[in-house]
Amino acid sequence: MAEQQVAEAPAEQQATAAEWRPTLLAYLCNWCSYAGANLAGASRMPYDASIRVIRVPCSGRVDPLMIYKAFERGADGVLVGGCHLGDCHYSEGNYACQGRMALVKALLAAAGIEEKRFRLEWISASEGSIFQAVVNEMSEQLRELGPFELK
Amino acid sequence: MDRLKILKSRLPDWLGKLRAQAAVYAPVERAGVTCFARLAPGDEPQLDYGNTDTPLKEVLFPQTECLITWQRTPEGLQVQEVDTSEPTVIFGARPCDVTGLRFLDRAFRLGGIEDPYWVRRRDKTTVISLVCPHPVPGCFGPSAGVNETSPEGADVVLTDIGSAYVVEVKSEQGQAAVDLASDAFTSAAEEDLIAAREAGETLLAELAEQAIDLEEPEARAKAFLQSPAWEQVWNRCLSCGICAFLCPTCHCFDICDQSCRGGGERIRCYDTCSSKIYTKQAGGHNARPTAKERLTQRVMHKFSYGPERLGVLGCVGCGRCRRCPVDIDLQLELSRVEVKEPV
Amino acid sequence: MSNHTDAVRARAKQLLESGEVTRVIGHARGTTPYRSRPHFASSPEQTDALIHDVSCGSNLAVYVSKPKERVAVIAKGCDARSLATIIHEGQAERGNVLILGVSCEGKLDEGRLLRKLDFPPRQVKSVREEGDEVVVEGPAGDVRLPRDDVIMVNCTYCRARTPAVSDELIGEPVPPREEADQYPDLGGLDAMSEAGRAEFWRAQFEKCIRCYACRNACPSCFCPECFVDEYHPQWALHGGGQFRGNWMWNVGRAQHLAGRCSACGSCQRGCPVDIPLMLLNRWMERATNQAFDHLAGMSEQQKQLAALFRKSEAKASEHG
Amino acid sequence: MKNPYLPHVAVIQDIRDEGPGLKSFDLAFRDGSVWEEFRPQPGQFVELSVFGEGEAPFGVATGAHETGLLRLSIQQVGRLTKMLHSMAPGDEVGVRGPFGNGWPLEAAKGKNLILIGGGIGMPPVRSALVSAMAEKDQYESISLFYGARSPEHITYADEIEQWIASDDAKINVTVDVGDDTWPGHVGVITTLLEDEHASPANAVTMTCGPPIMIHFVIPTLTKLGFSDDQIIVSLEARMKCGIGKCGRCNLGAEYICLDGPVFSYDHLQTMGIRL
Repeated sequence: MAEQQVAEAPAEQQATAAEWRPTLLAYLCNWCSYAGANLAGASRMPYDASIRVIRVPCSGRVDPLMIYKAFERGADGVLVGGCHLGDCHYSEGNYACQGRMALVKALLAAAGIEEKRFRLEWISASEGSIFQAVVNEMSEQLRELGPFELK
Repeated sequence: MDRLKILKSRLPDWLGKLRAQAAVYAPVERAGVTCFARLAPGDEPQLDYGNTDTPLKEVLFPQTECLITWQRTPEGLQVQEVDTSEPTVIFGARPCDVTGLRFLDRAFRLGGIEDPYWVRRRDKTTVISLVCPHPVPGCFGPSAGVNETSPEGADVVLTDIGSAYVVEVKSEQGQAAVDLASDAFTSAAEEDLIAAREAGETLLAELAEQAIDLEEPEARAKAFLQSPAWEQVWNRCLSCGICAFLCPTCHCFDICDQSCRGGGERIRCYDTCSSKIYTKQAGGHNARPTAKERLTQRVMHKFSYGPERLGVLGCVGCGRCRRCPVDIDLQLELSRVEVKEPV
Repeated sequence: MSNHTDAVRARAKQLLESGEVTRVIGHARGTTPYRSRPHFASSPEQTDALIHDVSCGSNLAVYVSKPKERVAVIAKGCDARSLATIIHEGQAERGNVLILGVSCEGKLDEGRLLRKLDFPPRQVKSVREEGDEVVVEGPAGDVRLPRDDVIMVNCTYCRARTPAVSDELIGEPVPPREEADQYPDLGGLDAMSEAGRAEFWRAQFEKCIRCYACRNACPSCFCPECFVDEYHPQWALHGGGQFRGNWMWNVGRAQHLAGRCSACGSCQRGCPVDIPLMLLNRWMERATNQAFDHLAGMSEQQKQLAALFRKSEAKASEHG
Repeated sequence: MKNPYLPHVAVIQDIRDEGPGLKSFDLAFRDGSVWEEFRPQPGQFVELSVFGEGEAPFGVATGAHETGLLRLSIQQVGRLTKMLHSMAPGDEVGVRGPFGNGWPLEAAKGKNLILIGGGIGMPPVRSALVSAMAEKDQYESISLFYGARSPEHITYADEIEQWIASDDAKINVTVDVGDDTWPGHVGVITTLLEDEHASPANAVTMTCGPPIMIHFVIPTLTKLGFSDDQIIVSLEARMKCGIGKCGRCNLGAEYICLDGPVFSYDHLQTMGIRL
């Protein structure tokens, strides 16, 4: 059975064979954390290239299955970014996300997936530096944990 | 062919020689479940088992197998078939499971069109059957036409007589398998043959107590589907896949694509006529909308269509379908029906 | 004592004769003395086959699916919890379901029972409850076994031995098991390291043959199209024998039952390869109970778990 | 060993709109040599692969004499057809087959051949019609009874004009619901059969259409005096393998893909099948 990995990054970003780079999948809510990521990029704040961003209208759009599917498809870590409680463009999306992600954390623990492989962060549109810090910290932790392999 | 004998202590030699030539599948225990698995180096088969929880058919008709792979290339679509067949030895199979292979073999060659994935594997497989010392609770092989002491379709049959097995070779493939370790075999003495026969007789006597009446299956099936008991049976069916996936003679499968960027594979996997979406067409039409039609198909395929088209019953009496969560035992229900004239 | 056969038959006959209900869903004797089977009585005569004893373990709420006329369900605690849950979720009008509650002290786990007997199952003549024991009448007389050794493990920490939601109750109320809240059954998993748990479930999920008995036996699994049958996206690779697909299926199932599972054990009971599914369900029950103070189907007015995520929900303000 | 599951790659040559949600796809094999062993007979079907979506069975619309071309007319109803309808000429699909028994045209020679088609059942009927018209002198007469939902739902509308002009066959078309642009017969197909007095004399009927249509056409034909062996139907079912192995398209002991899709009604009667 052909092992299907999440598509590799374009050749020039490919890490040298020696230094393995994790794949960090991020679901970023369009109004806050995606804008925060944009700000980090625009202000030339370097953050680890292991991140793959999927923009979602709201953190409330993130279905728990999307997180398990990411791990099943070979992601080494998953980050969900949303607006701070009360700032949600749709008023309650992040509350729904928070409730669901509490269950996802519990089930990932039951399945034996290291806690540091999944994070939920509230990052506002102005917090580019926090986005940078979170991504760098998480990709560092993933390097220590090593690749996630469902075999 | 005269009967041979092999001491249990020489079994590892024979297995070692077999493993050098072919992939050997034997019953092993995996997390509390016994199944037929490919012996990895250092794996020892567990031959003191009743019957495997999942059926022998898994070896030749896996739960999921890749049929073709494709890639989108600049020169266009490239499509290839997949062939994972290899010389195989099935070691220690129970007579009912071996008899189940016969039904599958005929189904996969029906109408002169051969299913290559099954045929390639089956033609490269040597079946070494192991007669049961005692019946498993709830099995009724003889009532379903299974020869419990020398099953049809086996290349070699082993009968346990304590410290050794009496060996019956039934085909050239079987003879070839024995010749691989001919020094491990001696010709069976008279008392060995008597011991083997007695073991067979005690087994058949114990099986007789679990026997049920499945004569005239076609008439029985039709009569059962009109009996009051039938109403309760299909009403409680949960439409799950236990009875089909555990059954040595069920061969229904689904085909679907699993694709990723730039290519993919087309797999086939077990399917069951009891599933709610088995005959559901795009646009919503479903020829078998309730469990009544679906379970009718199961009864008729095994006890009417199978015998009519393939000449053999679609049941080998292994008793695995009694794992039904709502206690549906079709064979018992059929045996209780008094058979009127074929209606 | 949870043998209510006579009371159940009498009440069911009355309900059908009075026309109060068009159908009574209960259990009847199965193919062996230690087995029962779901039974549907739509005429008074059909109630004679009804039984209710220690063998009636399967959850009957699975047969309540948008009934158009009033049906009665002979519901032990977990059945009643399931009925409350699926009624909240629009699977039936409350008025269309008469919950005929029966007190219960635990139902047989066939595997555990048979492993305790030293004679073939065929020779079991009868099984009955007496005090805290299950008495099996075998070839050489009665075999007395402590009930907790032969009932389903989930019954030994049941909170609903007396149905929390019911229209009537047959039998004396029975207090819930106190250890239910300490989750003793999860001790094994708790003690494992993360890698240990990953390995434990790898070995278990690898066995899964995708027969979906766990889904089809579960009253809370009533989606018209299950996520596992979908194509866009194909959440789980179809077909057993592919570990990654099995992993997605079993994890996805546990996620969808979080806060909706009534711990009846039908999934684990039905699993043909004995995957300990209740461990996952109970792990998620503990998570939802601690994070949201929520237990599925324990009261009539209870909101669904998802409703508890709303703005007013302060409890989970720190990330769950 | 020949692998009946391995599709041949085919390239979409042309796509024509045939009505709301209905398109005809003309396919040609990328490897021309495939045509040597791929000669679909009228009434047979193929399994079309849209890679990534899966496969589905479709009746072949091309006649026996129209070699080098495979036309399939497909309604968009599900996943695979939706992806197919988004494709353009030059895209590649997979085709395997041909499968099934096909219409008994040989046995119908010398008789009045009556073809009855409805809605999405037209491709196999077209295949029989054009094949018979290519040898029209071998039949006493050829006639088509075709029922569509509405004037804009008429498949092969342009070809129908030519068939009428060529008068190689008697073409009768009806629509369930007419409108002011429609001069012809209005009413379901059974009314067309009655109004045109379809006659059983030395005739054989071949019908293909949705199950509901077949359900009503058969009693109408019986009422018009046709015997059961003069009623030939082509049936459909959910199919996966197309070669009688995956077990799902059976009708009684017979598989629609292997022993069908064309059955005579008296054979179905003996199998106790009610349509």
